[in-house]
Amino acid sequence: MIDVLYFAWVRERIGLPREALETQAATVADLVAELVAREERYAMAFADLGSLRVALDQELSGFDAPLQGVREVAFFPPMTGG
Amino acid sequence: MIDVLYFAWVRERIGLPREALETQAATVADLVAELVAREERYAMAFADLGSLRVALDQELSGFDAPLQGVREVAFFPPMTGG
Amino acid sequence: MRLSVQAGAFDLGAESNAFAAAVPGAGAIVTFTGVVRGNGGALRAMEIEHYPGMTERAIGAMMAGARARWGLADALVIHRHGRLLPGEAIMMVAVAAAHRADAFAAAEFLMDYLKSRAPFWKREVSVTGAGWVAAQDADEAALARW
Amino acid sequence: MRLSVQAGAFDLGAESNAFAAAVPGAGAIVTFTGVVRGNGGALRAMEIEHYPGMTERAIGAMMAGARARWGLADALVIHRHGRLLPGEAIMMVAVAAAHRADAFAAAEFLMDYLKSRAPFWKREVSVTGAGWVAAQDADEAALARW
Repeated sequence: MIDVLYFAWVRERIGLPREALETQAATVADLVAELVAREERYAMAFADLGSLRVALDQELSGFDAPLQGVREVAFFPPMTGG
Repeated sequence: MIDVLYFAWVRERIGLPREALETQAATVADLVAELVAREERYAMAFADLGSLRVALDQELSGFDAPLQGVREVAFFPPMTGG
Repeated sequence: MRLSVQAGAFDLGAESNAFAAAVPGAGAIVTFTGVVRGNGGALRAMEIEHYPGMTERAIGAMMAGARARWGLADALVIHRHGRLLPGEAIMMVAVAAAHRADAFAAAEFLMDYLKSRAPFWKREVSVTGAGWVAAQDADEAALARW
Repeated sequence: MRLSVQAGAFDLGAESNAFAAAVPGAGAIVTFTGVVRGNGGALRAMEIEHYPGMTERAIGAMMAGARARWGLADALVIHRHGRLLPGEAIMMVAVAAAHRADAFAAAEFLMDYLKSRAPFWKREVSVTGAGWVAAQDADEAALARW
């Protein structure tokens, strides 16, 4: 099981802030492909990966990163702090 | 009559913070030459013009500036504010 | 070093005084405060979402980096989340160093990183609607100087 | 804009809060505070001499220049003179602008000019004697960037 978190407009498009998933995905990109295949709302959220960021266990990462050993994946738009 | 002011170690070397002078000096440099000729303590204070700054009527100026119309001349070392 | 990610307001003056009192040997203290701009009455509120856990981790790493790089005597970051009104302070940074150049550089570094690498997302609620604030290319580009 | 050249102490926190309250529409507020460093107990006091009249004129010109150049919403300079003890605040600058880059630039500009173009002279009284603080080449060089 892996926890998947969504923030900002990614959360709004998918319609929930987090979910626990069973997945065999080897990489972040594989996980995104699984989600996109599930439902239209995921396809909408992940339509443009260039406008998304991903964090693995709370560290910024890339879409080609492996998921082995990862417990928490988060998807969100570029940050606007400060 | 012109008011001449001294600050920091210039004031200490000359031994007074200000004095009113009668002078025919045409430029700041001429005034410095008059002062240096007066007494040793002035010669000590003005020994190195490169380490001095001059303000005319409270505006930073140069040693070649004319004194015509000036009411207040101030001599001091480089400033250390902030 | 102290980091607080909080929903409630903070007192810039009280925080500044407490910060300064704790570093009497530092010669230079710089603070930055970010305030919600009202845009001439058009903005009703700013809503700030964040990623609890990652926020503290990311900002803590930035602060440790700044402290080591500029030899800071101390650093403070306070960042709010939730719904804020125009004129309210969103966040503040304070840094203390021996000399002013280091204090200014460290404060600007922290601000640049907070803007683009701390997991906050701002949503503006205006008289005409609401929308997520888009990240600025200039903010991303500002990181290159560090 | 407010300028105060004064012998007495000031309250960084109270000044920061009053400054921020007066510019609710500005998004970015930067403050700088300079503090007397004790140099590990070696310094007993810092004595600051100034040129009344020229001080206000010179700093006023700097503030007007900064306001015009960076579109500041407001600016504040407080600078003390007389005898100060280690840990006491010597001076502070506060600036408010719409965006952080302008606020940081204006604050650094004011500090660079205050260091080298405002008629103050510092004298350090230490356990081994007293002497005038020499101007630093680096401070003069810092003006070139503006």
